[in-house]
Amino acid sequence: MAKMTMVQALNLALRQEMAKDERVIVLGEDVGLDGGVFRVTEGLIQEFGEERVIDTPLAESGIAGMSIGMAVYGLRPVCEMQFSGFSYYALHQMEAHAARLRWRSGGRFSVPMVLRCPYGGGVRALEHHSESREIYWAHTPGLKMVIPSTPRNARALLVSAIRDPDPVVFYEPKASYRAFREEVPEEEETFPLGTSVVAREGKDVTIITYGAMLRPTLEAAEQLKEKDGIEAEVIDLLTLMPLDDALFTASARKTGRVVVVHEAPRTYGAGAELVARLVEKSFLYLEAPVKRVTGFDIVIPLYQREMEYLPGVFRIAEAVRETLRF
Amino acid sequence: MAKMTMVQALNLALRQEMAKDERVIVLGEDVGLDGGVFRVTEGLIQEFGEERVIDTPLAESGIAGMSIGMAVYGLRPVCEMQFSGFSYYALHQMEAHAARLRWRSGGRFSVPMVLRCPYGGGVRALEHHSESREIYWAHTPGLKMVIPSTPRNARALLVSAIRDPDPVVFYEPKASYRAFREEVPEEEETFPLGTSVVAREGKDVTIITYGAMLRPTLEAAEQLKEKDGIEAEVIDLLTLMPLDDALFTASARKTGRVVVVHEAPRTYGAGAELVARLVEKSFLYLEAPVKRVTGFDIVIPLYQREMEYLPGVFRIAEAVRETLRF
Amino acid sequence: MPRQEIDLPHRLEYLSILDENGQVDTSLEPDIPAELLLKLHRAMVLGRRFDERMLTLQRQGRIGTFAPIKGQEASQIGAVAVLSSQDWLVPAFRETAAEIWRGKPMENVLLLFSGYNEGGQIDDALRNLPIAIPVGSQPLHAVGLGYGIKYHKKQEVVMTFFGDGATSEGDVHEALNFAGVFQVPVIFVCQNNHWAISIPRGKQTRAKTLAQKALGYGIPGMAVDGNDILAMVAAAKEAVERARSGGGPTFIEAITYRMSVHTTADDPKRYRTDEEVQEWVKRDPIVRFETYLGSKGLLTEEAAKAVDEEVRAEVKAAEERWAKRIEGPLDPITMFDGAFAELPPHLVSQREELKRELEAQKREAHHG
Amino acid sequence: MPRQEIDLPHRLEYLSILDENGQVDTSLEPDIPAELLLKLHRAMVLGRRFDERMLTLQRQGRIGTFAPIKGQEASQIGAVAVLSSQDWLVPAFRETAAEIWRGKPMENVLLLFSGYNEGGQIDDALRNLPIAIPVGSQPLHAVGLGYGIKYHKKQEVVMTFFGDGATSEGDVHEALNFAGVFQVPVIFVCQNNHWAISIPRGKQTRAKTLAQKALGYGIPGMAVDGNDILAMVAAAKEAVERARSGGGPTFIEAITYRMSVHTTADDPKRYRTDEEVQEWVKRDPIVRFETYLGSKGLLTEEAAKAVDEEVRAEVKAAEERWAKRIEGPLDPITMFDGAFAELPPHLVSQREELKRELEAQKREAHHG
Ligand SMILES: Cc1ncc(C[n+]2csc(CCOP(=O)(O)OP(=O)(O)O)c2C)c(N)n1
Ligand SMILES: Cc1ncc(C[n+]2csc(CCOP(=O)(O)OP(=O)(O)O)c2C)c(N)n1
Ligand SMILES: [Mg+2]
Ligand SMILES: [Mg+2]
Repeated sequence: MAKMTMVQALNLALRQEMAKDERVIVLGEDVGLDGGVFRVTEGLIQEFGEERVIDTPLAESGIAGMSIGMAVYGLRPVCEMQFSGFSYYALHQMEAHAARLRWRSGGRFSVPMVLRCPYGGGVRALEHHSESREIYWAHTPGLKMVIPSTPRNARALLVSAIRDPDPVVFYEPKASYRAFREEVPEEEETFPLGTSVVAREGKDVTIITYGAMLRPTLEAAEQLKEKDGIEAEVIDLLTLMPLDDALFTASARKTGRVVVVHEAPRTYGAGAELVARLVEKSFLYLEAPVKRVTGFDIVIPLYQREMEYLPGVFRIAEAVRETLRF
Repeated sequence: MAKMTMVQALNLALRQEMAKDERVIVLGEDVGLDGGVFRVTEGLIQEFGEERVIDTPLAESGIAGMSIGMAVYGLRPVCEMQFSGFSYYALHQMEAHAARLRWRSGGRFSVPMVLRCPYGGGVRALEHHSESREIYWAHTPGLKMVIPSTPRNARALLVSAIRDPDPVVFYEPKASYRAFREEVPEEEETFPLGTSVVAREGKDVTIITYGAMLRPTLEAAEQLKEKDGIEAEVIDLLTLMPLDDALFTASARKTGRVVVVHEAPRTYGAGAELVARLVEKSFLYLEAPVKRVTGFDIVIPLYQREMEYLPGVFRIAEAVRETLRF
Repeated sequence: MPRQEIDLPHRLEYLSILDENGQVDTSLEPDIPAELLLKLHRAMVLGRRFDERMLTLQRQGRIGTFAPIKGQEASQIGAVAVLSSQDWLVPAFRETAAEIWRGKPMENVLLLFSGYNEGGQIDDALRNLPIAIPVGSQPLHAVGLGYGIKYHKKQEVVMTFFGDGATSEGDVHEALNFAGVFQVPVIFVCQNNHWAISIPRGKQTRAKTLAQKALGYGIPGMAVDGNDILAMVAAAKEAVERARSGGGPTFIEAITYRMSVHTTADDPKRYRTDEEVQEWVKRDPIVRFETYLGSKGLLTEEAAKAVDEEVRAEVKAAEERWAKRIEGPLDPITMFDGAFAELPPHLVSQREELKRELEAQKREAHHG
Repeated sequence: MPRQEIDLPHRLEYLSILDENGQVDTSLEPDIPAELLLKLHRAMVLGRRFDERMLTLQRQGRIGTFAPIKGQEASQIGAVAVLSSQDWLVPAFRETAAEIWRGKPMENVLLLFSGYNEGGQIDDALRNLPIAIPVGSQPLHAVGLGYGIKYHKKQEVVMTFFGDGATSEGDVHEALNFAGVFQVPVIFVCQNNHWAISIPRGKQTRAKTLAQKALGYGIPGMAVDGNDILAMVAAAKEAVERARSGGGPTFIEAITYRMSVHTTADDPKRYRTDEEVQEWVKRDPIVRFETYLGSKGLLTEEAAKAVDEEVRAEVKAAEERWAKRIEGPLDPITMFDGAFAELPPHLVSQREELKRELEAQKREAHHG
């Protein structure tokens, strides 16, 4: 086991899957010699050649549309959108075709592709490089939507996404790309899509989150323990579609109080669905309104102010305290 | 006052606004001689000429992108996406530019455009002609999102959308295009964006809906009254962004029980946000879980089965009864 | 190096072999066996008759909206005729004749346009993608298939269709550019039928021809009389041979005409003159091909009549199979089929919801 | 009508006037007043110096990622030099020199790239759109502006910039096609700097030139030595005159080179050779222009030095203004500014939330 960053762990997943299955092909802008602007595909072109690591022209819809055709042919394309902020150029391809070809053809064709997108704020980037718009994908019938949070689960989830028989949109929290390391086993690991995990156990309140927000959430939980003696249970969703509502509703039944945390804009964000599921499945257990700690319903500002836009430890901890005070 | 279909009412709105303000320009695929495939723009080219009623090449991103430039120049483009199912081709233009130019330029430029899209099922159409994906737009910071439900409010809302200083996505429920008529005054009417209305008063339960679902909802309310003596209050949202949560939370406080109805897929749909707002603002008043009566999380089937996909009177009424039984 | 003219690498040609009077340019006449010529003829007639029948069924309210192919039989059949069954077809939505040639059962066409998802089902043996309604979105899939072929070093080729209107879409541009860069074995057949609903070809782009768009991608382009099946076969054959031998993609502009409505929801009287349509009636691809076959002694008037009757019988039989398929009660629950390889829990429970609702509705209908 | 060659309506030309040794083709030499020549020179030097300074500031961590322009000074300044202040500039993100020529204060550039939204603010007097980072998305806005100009029968023109990589995006295709159809007064300047991050021009498209893409839209295209400011001025002038007199759009491929990194986050050593860069160092647009100015007796070595010093002082002054602007404390609440003309209730309350949070945080920091 080696300590790895998420970038390295994702690279490991790609490398091993490519070695194991020659149908796996990586494509996108600058994924070849450059190794991807975040270096997730580093070294792959040297190991697997230009036919399997394809530097494409600059066209996101083209990349997604071509991947769809490749997948129909039996390949397993893993394509990279350089930033999620440019992935919407490909939404119509994914919505109209990747998500539907199995259904449309009566099962004759399928689209086992992965659309990888670095997403989210907190890395002092330019405009369009910090959005969190996972809902565009998670709300689209026929797509799966995965968001890992640590190097180890990122690696395992990417392997499972590649092997999944259906299209998976894979959002990578770039704020967590190199922020910390984790032991990642060299031997193969997978992780079932559609399964959430308890990232920290607790009994007083449940905090549900995913992606880059896991870290400030865990930090807030730690502070709450130390300063207030509050024991927060933290649920890491990992997959937004299909959503594992069994785990978080069980936790909510135990604690009776829930806070949801995401960096995407609040209105019509993922948090709303979590609240709706809680109300549907654990209504009588809820002792306080569910608080949503989220990005605001505005474009994320340029980097001097992005930390005030993004939910941070302070905002999360305060929301938990308020929820407990209710 | 004449009794009009929604198509005629929308046509009236365009005609009057164009006559009044020469900055208003209509553009899109087949909006000229053909009058639009639904005839919403019928007669406009004869009245206002080719310069103001522009038949564009077949390119949705092009139409939206060109409209953005026109709006920056000071025009008031009202562009038509032939079906909402093809509007996602233009999402990146709307997201990246229409929604941001005011903010990005420090107020120097603005994008007063309207993106009109016929949306929704129930008209026995081909694939891609029946979707409800209003969330793509409503979740996008910087856009307003309006969905009228009757000829009269459609006309008034379209006028207000055209005059709005910011970009408005205007979803037209095509199932209601010609399904019924309503008195629409010849003289100018506007309706403030961001304001919902009570479509039917009641005291036992609140049903929140919008667009084409208003009609089956009102019918269900009528049935509930007749068969069960249940008095349902029906709220018609009219605008999804910004969302008028004051009206429906007040109603919920009164009735204590809420059902939300929309035809879009359930998960991460508009209903989730309504539940979240209710929990945030009226938690202690809720006597039962909020039920969501929605389309399923799958692609809407071809027309033989679409009525079973779409929420109908039966499904809505049953959900209300269950909510009252809780 | 002052104002220097730039040499363009590809010539642009226009190909026509059989003119509108059925006269052939013998210097270009392709060497097609008589049997195949008759098969082409039959497929064109079948396409025409099936189209007419669908129009009737639509007017009777028995099927929904569809896009008639009348007038475009040669541009479709001529193109796909040169494909083998191992090759791939990536259609838009107005290639019914081509799809039938490639093995699609007519009853499936009827099923689809009468609103049954079952009509989209593709037989395992066929290498046809389902129709793609979002204009211009499918050529990219052809590029991806072509990449798969190249990657696996197969001899297959891909043929994709789209219209004159589609050339305006960004996706078609991206597909042509990718195809040029990756040199995939893809034949792009643009059926320029002069109209995109109400937008005439001249308002779609200022380019003199659509074929010249190929120059922007460094790939060979060609304009062909799309109502001339001999020219279509010749052009497609050249393109397929090039693709199969590693020579990469080709763009073919098939110049034809949409003689009927855009779809059955359309009223072309609003935007085009009857005179224009009449001009094209004179260029009917079937009429001129029958003249040619007659002049070659391959088709007598009676033989033509016989073909027509056979074909009508075939259409009728398909219609009967379709009618049988939709006889029983609908099972709405199947709407969940194919959403994913395996239905996730939330869809299992939504399916249950629907099941319960349908049963409750049945009970209610029964009782009250 | 057998295999007939199709006549293409536009010739494609390559224009070069001042070669890399500073030798001029006098037959093509544009008649530019000495004063303007010196102004152009000064703007190019300012562009270069400001770029260098930004690189230093970035390496010091004082500003964030940006896209250097080094090597592209002539293709930018030469193009915008022919615009009037009533004309419009629609930039991509690598036209800093052009923006400054068009009146953008350098301190705003620094503000933007140091992460302050304030840097995006455009002065009321300027007809420059803000930079557009999504590649290829902005030419469509130029088309819309052009339509507005035509509609209001103004004499203005629009010039939009994008890169070689951008030509692959569907949006650029749609923009060029719309421009052709609507004959709007738009000049499309494609700065072909040979790289789109790590993707060389040859992998971006198989077309021999980018200029030939214009043929697909029926609009005039031209390839120009983008490191030759005289050729750029001449080509842009021709295009602007055509546009202004109702002749519609032009596509100019400015062949230049990105001498520096893609952005400061990029490491070009991974994908290109130093030899290639050195080849282009020889073609430096400033060096050759200085040779030309020298040979015309317009610029002595001392004068060049003086320009350099003046320009450095200007950059320094801008930097000081910028430093002053960011001296005070940040007001994060301004992030809500400009979201809409009028802030809707939910944003008013979210702004309140943030206000309360910031105050609480301040209190906490104060107390413990
Ligand atoms: C992306 C998209 N936009 C709009 C439509 C609606 N529509 C269907 S067919 C059509 C015209 C297509 O014209 P063309 O490409 O020439 O094909 P043709 O119909 O002539 O075969 C339009 C606008 C669509 N299906 N997809
Ligand atoms: C739609 C989109 N995709 C990807 C990117 C990331 N990106 C920024 S610049 C660039 C390369 C642009 O190349 P080119 O158009 O040649 O312009 P240059 O950078 O050379 O000036 C890429 C891929 C982006 N900004 N927008
Ligand atoms: Mg057409
Ligand atoms: Mg470039």
